[in-house]
Amino acid sequence: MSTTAVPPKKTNRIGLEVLHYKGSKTTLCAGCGHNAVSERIVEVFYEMGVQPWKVAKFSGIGCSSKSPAYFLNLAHGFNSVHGRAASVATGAMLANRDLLGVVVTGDGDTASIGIGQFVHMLRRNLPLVYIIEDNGVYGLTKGQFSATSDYGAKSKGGALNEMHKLDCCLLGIELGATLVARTFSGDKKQLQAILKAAIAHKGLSIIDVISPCVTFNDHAGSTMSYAYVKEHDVALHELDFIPHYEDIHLEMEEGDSQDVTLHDGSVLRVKKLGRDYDPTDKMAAIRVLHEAEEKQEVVTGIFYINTQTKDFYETLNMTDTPLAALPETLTRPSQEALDEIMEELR
Amino acid sequence: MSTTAVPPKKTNRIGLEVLHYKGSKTTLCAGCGHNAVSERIVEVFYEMGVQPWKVAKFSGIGCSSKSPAYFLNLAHGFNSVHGRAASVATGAMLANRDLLGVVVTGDGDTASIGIGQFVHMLRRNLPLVYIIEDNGVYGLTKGQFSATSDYGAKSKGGALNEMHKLDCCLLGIELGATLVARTFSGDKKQLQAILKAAIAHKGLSIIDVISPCVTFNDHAGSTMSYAYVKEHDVALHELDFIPHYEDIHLEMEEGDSQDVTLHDGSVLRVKKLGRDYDPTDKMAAIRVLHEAEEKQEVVTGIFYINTQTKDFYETLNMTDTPLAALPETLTRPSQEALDEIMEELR
Amino acid sequence: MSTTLTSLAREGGGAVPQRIVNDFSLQVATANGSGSQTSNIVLMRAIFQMGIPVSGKNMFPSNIQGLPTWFTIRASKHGWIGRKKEVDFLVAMNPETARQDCLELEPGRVLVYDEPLKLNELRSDLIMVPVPFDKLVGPACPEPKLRKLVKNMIYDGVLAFLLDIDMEEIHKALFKQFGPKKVKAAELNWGAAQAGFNWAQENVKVEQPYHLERMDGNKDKFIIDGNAATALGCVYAGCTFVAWYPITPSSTLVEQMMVYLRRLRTGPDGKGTYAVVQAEDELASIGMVIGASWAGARAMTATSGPGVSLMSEFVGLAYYTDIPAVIVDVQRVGPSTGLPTRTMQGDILSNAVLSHGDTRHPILFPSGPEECFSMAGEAFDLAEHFQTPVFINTDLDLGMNVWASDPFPVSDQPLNRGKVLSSDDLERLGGFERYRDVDGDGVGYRTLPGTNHPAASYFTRGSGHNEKAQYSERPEDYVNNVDRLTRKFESIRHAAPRPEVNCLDGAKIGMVYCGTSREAGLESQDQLMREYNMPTSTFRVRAYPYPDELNEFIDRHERVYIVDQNRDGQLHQLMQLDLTPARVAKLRSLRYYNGLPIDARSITDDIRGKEAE
Amino acid sequence: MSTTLTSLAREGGGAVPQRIVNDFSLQVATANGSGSQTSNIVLMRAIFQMGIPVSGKNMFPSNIQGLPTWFTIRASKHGWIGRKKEVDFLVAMNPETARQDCLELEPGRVLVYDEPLKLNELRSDLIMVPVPFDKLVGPACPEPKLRKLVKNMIYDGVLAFLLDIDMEEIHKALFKQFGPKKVKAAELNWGAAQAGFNWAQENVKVEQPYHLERMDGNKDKFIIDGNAATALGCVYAGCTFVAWYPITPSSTLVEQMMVYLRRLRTGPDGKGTYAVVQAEDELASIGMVIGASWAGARAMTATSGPGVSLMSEFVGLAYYTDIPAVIVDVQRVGPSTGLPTRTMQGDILSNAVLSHGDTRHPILFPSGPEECFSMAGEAFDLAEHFQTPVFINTDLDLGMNVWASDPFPVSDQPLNRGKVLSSDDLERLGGFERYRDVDGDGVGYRTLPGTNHPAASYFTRGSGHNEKAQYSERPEDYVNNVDRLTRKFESIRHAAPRPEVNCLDGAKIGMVYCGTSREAGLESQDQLMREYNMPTSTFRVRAYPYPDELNEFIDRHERVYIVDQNRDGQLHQLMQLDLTPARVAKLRSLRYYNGLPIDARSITDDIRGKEAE
Ligand SMILES: Cc1ncc(C[n+]2csc(CCOP(=O)(O)OP(=O)(O)O)c2C)c(N)n1
Ligand SMILES: Cc1ncc(C[n+]2csc(CCOP(=O)(O)OP(=O)(O)O)c2C)c(N)n1
Ligand code: SF4
Ligand code: SF4
Ligand SMILES: [Mg+2]
Ligand SMILES: [Mg+2]
Repeated sequence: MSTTAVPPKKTNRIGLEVLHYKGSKTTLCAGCGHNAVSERIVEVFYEMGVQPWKVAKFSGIGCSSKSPAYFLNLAHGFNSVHGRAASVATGAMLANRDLLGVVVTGDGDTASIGIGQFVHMLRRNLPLVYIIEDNGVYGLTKGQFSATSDYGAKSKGGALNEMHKLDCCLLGIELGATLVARTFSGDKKQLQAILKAAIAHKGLSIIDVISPCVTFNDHAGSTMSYAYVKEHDVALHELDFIPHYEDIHLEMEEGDSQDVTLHDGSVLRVKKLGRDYDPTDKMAAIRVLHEAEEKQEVVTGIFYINTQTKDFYETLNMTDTPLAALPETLTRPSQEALDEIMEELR
Repeated sequence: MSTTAVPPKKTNRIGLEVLHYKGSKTTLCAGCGHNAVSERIVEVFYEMGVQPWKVAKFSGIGCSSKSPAYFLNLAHGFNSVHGRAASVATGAMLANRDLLGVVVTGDGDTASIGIGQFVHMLRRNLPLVYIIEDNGVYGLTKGQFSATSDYGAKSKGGALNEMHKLDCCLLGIELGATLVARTFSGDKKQLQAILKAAIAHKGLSIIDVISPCVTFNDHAGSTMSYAYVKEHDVALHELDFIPHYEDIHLEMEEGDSQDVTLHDGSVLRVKKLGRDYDPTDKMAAIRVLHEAEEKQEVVTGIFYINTQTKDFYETLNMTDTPLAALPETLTRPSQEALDEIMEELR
Repeated sequence: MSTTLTSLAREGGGAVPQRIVNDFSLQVATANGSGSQTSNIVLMRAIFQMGIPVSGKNMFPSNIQGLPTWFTIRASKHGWIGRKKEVDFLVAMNPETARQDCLELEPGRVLVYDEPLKLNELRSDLIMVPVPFDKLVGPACPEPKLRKLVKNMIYDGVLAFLLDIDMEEIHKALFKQFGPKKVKAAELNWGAAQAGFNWAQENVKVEQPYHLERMDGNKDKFIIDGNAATALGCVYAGCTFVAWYPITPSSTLVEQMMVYLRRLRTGPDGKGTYAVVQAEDELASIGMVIGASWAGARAMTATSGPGVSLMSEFVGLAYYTDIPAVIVDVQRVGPSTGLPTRTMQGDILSNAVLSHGDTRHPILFPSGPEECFSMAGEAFDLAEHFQTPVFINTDLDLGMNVWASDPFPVSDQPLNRGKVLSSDDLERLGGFERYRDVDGDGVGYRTLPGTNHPAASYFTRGSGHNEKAQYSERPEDYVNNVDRLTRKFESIRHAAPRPEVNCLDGAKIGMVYCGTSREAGLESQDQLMREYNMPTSTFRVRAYPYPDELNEFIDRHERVYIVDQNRDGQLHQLMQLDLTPARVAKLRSLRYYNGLPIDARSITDDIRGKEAE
Repeated sequence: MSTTLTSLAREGGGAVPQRIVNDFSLQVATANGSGSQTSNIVLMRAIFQMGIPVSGKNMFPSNIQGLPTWFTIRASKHGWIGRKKEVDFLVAMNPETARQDCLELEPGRVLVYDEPLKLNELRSDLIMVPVPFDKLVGPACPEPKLRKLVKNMIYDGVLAFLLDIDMEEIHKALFKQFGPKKVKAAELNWGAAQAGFNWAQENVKVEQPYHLERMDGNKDKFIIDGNAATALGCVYAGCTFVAWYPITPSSTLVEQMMVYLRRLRTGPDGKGTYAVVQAEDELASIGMVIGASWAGARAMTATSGPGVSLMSEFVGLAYYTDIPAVIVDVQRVGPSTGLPTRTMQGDILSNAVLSHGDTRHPILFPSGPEECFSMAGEAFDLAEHFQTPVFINTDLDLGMNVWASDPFPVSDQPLNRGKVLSSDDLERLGGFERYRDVDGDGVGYRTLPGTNHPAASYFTRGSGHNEKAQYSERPEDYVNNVDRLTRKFESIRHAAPRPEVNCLDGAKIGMVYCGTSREAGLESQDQLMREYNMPTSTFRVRAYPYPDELNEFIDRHERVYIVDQNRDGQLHQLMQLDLTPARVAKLRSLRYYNGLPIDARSITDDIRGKEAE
């Protein structure tokens, strides 16, 4: 026992410190919900022992879309154009299927200008963790309503929103995402569990994080303020994530919990809270969202999970090697093959 | 009684002949479903006695989008860019709220490139008859799958569609359209009734007309061929349209029919066919579409109608006079008002 | 070793500074979202109220809170209101940039700073005024949460003392800024300003050269930002339809327009004589504008470069189909995740040729708020008369900064709604051919949907039509139609706003620029004359296609410098396309593209340098 | 009054026609979707098999069925395969256009027509061959439903007789066209062709001048359309990622590429070494391409003008962030609902400056299938080496028409994947700075996501960064970065494909063109020399930025004609931006923009005319 030794640094299962998962200093407002999301990402990737350089980060434009700079500096990041992170991420993930892709975007980015790409991304089930930092406003352009603002919400300047909200989770469920969740940037535990499940899920995960904008949408009259969300947040269930590498014997808890085994062998344990809810039942998920809207509740949890559907790599019948890593020998056919084709055309 | 008089020409209630509702000669393929839709439009506008010059026709690009040239030559028409008829129509209708707007577009136009504008149009409830001539392919570019092609459908060349279908009716119901229907270009009576209801409805009507492409999607293996649709078509109900100007005394038919009064006083009578179905119930509409997909049925009829929601003119609090018709005196404020503003800024 | 107010001794500086009156630039360095914008505007307004020509330019970051911001106020008795390259007087409030800001000052300049920053340790050749802001803010603002915001008002008081601004004017400006609804906040801030003034009066003993004296340079003027001016111009142009999507630096244009519309264009029924739609993106907003224009509304959108790029396909369609549209492009630095809060004239060339195929679009270039107002009207008239999309290219400098403006005149001309046939006209004429060039100006007659006449309707589609708007793929019809569009563009050349020309006697050289380069250009003209005895004529292009007068101007001079606020010399490049090679041979391109508003000194130095070559 | 085969007398024509061998153009006028495409290709292929240089150009409408279509086959012993302006031999099958087509023929030309059209009533100065197609088709095709399709094959037989095409060659071409899977259909058609031949042999007595004779002009050649050639080029360039959205005339490029990919790029595991995604629109397809390139795939898209317009914002981002992309623009006539089935070089200028802000993009201009193939490889190498979007501008004429092509050579050079650092490189270097111009060519080093090294990562964002790819809004960093991009563009100028130059002795004038103008240009060069004794040099630009050789070329000649297939002279306009005014002064712009492929005669006449001025 040497007395001079510095205390050993805390590391995760691949020997990295939490420091290795950090990003640059945030330039977002103090108290912005988005910062909390970045913090959770740092923690979760650290805890899961993900190799940071295997991660690729994508975003569009907005305060939320700046977030990728504030976590995982050791991962490549791409701050693209407004509303089009989905296509950029799709291309990158197809170029290198070994990457773990994380998109962080905003409600304006996704549900307004980006809704076309969002809808079509949903149909592909490409493995990707797609996080919407949802504050019901355009933060970076200073507080206009977005498409996820609730009907009847008031802007900071007092204007009334007369458009009905577009629910990204509902679209996600209807159109083909295979893990769809809503949570709150202030709910550390739930957000962590959902992020972990999404990392373990080999398919498209949509995580709509209500992430208040303290500068433009945290006033009375807002339905996306910290106060409002805290008051109206109703958890659908309690979520536990049991990672595959932790050799824990899973006892079925009778009746009031359901286990979903994820692609990497991890288990998502869904514990009943008040109501019976089976997150693998699509119609149930749709119903719960409609009811929540009627009751003006912010229901959170994993609405829907489906581990059975083909992912996009399978649909495209792509080779296992990342396209970006294929050697010339495999990507350039022979002169003979060309001669044959030309001969056919003679 | 003169014996030399030519027989009086058949005219409608505003004294016009059916000729006045015709368009140019079609350049679409013989047998194309789209031609049948144009014919129904001619008939219905004639029968309803709509003033043709009060109509404005809009489209994107595609075989379907050529259709507006083939009906109502006396109406202005606008063949715009691919996928963006929704925005053009929105602008035009806001410029002149007295117009009756008809959009005719394709599944590629609406559900692929145009899905963003479609989604956001749905949220506005601007009075507009939006017709999708849905054939599950890109006709004009020669037969690629579109986003409404069914999973498992085969192309003419034998390729398998591995993407899940995007259901425009489902989106319409979820996102705010106030009349949502599906029908078949070959079902003359149902298509007519739905078109009439849409004309009478002061809100956004989405009519998804399965309209087979004889050239590229009418083969065995297609789920949009005439044969397939005829075989799988299940009518949700029988529809009768009773126009407001026909002074018919409406007797309630007990139990198996439901009357919906439309904005202009016309009545849509929905007669039960086998199942109980209330077209004003949103969740029921969603359920029926999900079930239809599971059962691989082509359910047709008016899924949803809502005559209570504000239309976009009301939401915007626009003056009753069409903006295009406002005189200068109403659109140019005074020098005095300007002086006052400048003084405030001094 | 440092020069502070307590030491009073000025080392390294040399002679006692000469008194410089109404001719200097003052920069305040703070952090974004700290409320400094209010103090800065109050300061600028107070100087304005003293009758001194003044300008204020905000250099802010692309975030909402916490990143460095610089606000520059320039007072100029000569009326030069472009950016001054050098900073004469710095107020350093931001710990993040204070050292760098301090080091960049020229010797002998004045530095007011937050005392704990200890900038006195850095240099001894400046006139330094450390201010204990944190000590002063406590008594001035009992509520700790508000102190961060109020703190900045203290420097207004300090500066009032140092620069000889009448505190009355600060008071007036401050209450004006807060408005009648926020009197409480105004009073709190007024207390802070007074605290600053009083502290300075008691403690500042240093002499510094920069002073302000009342003059009469702002008669009839008022203060407004370019976006508000454009917004008012559109309201007064009878615009009835706006579709937009928020984007810096154009958002405030539409936001202010909505306020003015509500105020000026609400009818007795409480309903608006307009519609404003926040669309889902720029593709939708231009689509709506085109639809609305087609149906007869005066329709516009406002955006910036990324939005214009997205509008590309639609604008091409409007060009080919003869549909009016007014597009305000408040230009910023490219590309999309570029520098959205920096200024540039970077979209001139791409706007002029926007969209695939053969296209060409007119652009208006306002140089200040008056022209933002008047050109809005001209743009609508041109768009409707010539049935074509018209760009108004302003920039961030003009749009988002406040300017002292001369009064806006409401035009007494009726609106030019263009060649629109009514049902009566149709009755009289018996019909019409949509794309026939009846008048030889390349512009056909149109009808609006809803026109109650059987001959009114026509079908709008790209280029596949003949003169009667009937479907046609005939090669001759295509050529015929696009040749008409070429003629139309020539007609626009003669109808677009005329240039501002200022030819000096004996000038061998000239300078051509557009938009916000005006202020720097005129000041540089003055510098070249005064400092180097180089008479230089100036020519401000106010529209593209360029006027014929440009040819005469070039012919009159030996060399002509084209001043561009972009890397590629876009204004110049469009001239290369337009002018004879002989004239092009006389042009020299000068380009400024670091994202800051252009300044006169840089132009002067560059012209001097090139002329000496 | 009419000249038919029965009358035999040729009135109004004059002398017995001279025999014209292997030098005429033949046009077949039918309706779209009538199956005539097969007959036309078979005809062309049979001529090709006879060793006669031949080209086929399809002028088709923008619909699927029923509108008029014209297919022109030109046989030229001199190897001129551009469009010939005059039609020598017309086959009129389409009642809708027959009268007009007939009236447009020059006197003395040959007209084969469907007998019921009674074209003999129209003119008497043509050599007319009425054919009773409907009578012939019955026996040839018992199945009434198929008759419409088979009817067209009859004219192949008639023409074989008239033109002296060996029926063996028709047989061979026909079975090739139908392929081994459709032998039945081929046999049916073969019957029809024979019926036509036999009928003609028995009934046609008229003499006509146009004849074909075997020669040896197609050694090693094969027939392919430009889109297939580009597709093969991309497959052989090791392209691994394609995202696209269908649009005429580019769809067949990707569709054929998918076929070739499946054939040539399926691994032993049955899985593809590529991904092709049909995206929801062009914004998505370019976004995917940029994402894939960024992550290290060789990625491309193919589209036409409207698609490029939609890609505008994204392409600007890729320019500023140094991301490769290959974009094939198969150009067509603008705008979006324009003439999608007509050809044009209409996107040159807008592609070169695509996107807001200061941008500039390289463009390659293939002139035939060989170059479609080879330039695909060059485009990927340029894009990856210079980390920038590269356009390949072909056009409808090249992309959708079939051409006789020389063999494609597979490059023996390794792919140029550009400056990509591996984890080993990083280990050795200890790190890297993404945007540092280490080599002075304006191109930095990059890493790919997934590179297993702690120093590998960097953050990609527009222009708000310094050399280390760290966030920066500093004016100097912006300027530094965009100046590097300017340098990069200059580097590309020297690395891009070199021009094809053909200087004639004593030539005082020159001609410059690009892409598909080549064939007309060379033929015109020949015409000017032979017919007018005007030696004219030619210079084919193969890439933008233009090569330095262009300067020399201009210097060598007194006047240089720039030949453009667009209204505004876009190739010329880019020269105006690039070249010295003295050189620009020597340029004369010639523009052809009626949507048809350019022809030599028009150029010759125009140059003659201008030279005579
Ligand atoms: C094409 C284009 N249009 C508009 C913008 C301006 N813009 C930047 S961010 C933004 C909205 C961001 O809202 P959201 O995605 O909700 O992010 P938040 O800032 O609220 O986190 C807009 C409109 C842009 N950058 N590009
Ligand atoms: C921007 C753009 N991209 C692509 C096209 C090509 N294009 C024309 S029509 C069409 C698809 C039409 O399909 P759909 O809307 O289903 O109409 P249909 O022909 O089947 O009736 C496409 C892809 C285009 N015109 N513009
Ligand atoms: S403006 Fe709103 S969204 Fe943006 S950083 Fe600040 S709090 Fe967050
Ligand atoms: S191709 Fe298909 S969609 Fe187009 S006109 Fe023909 S049948 Fe109709
Ligand atoms: Mg937001
Ligand atoms: Mg379709």
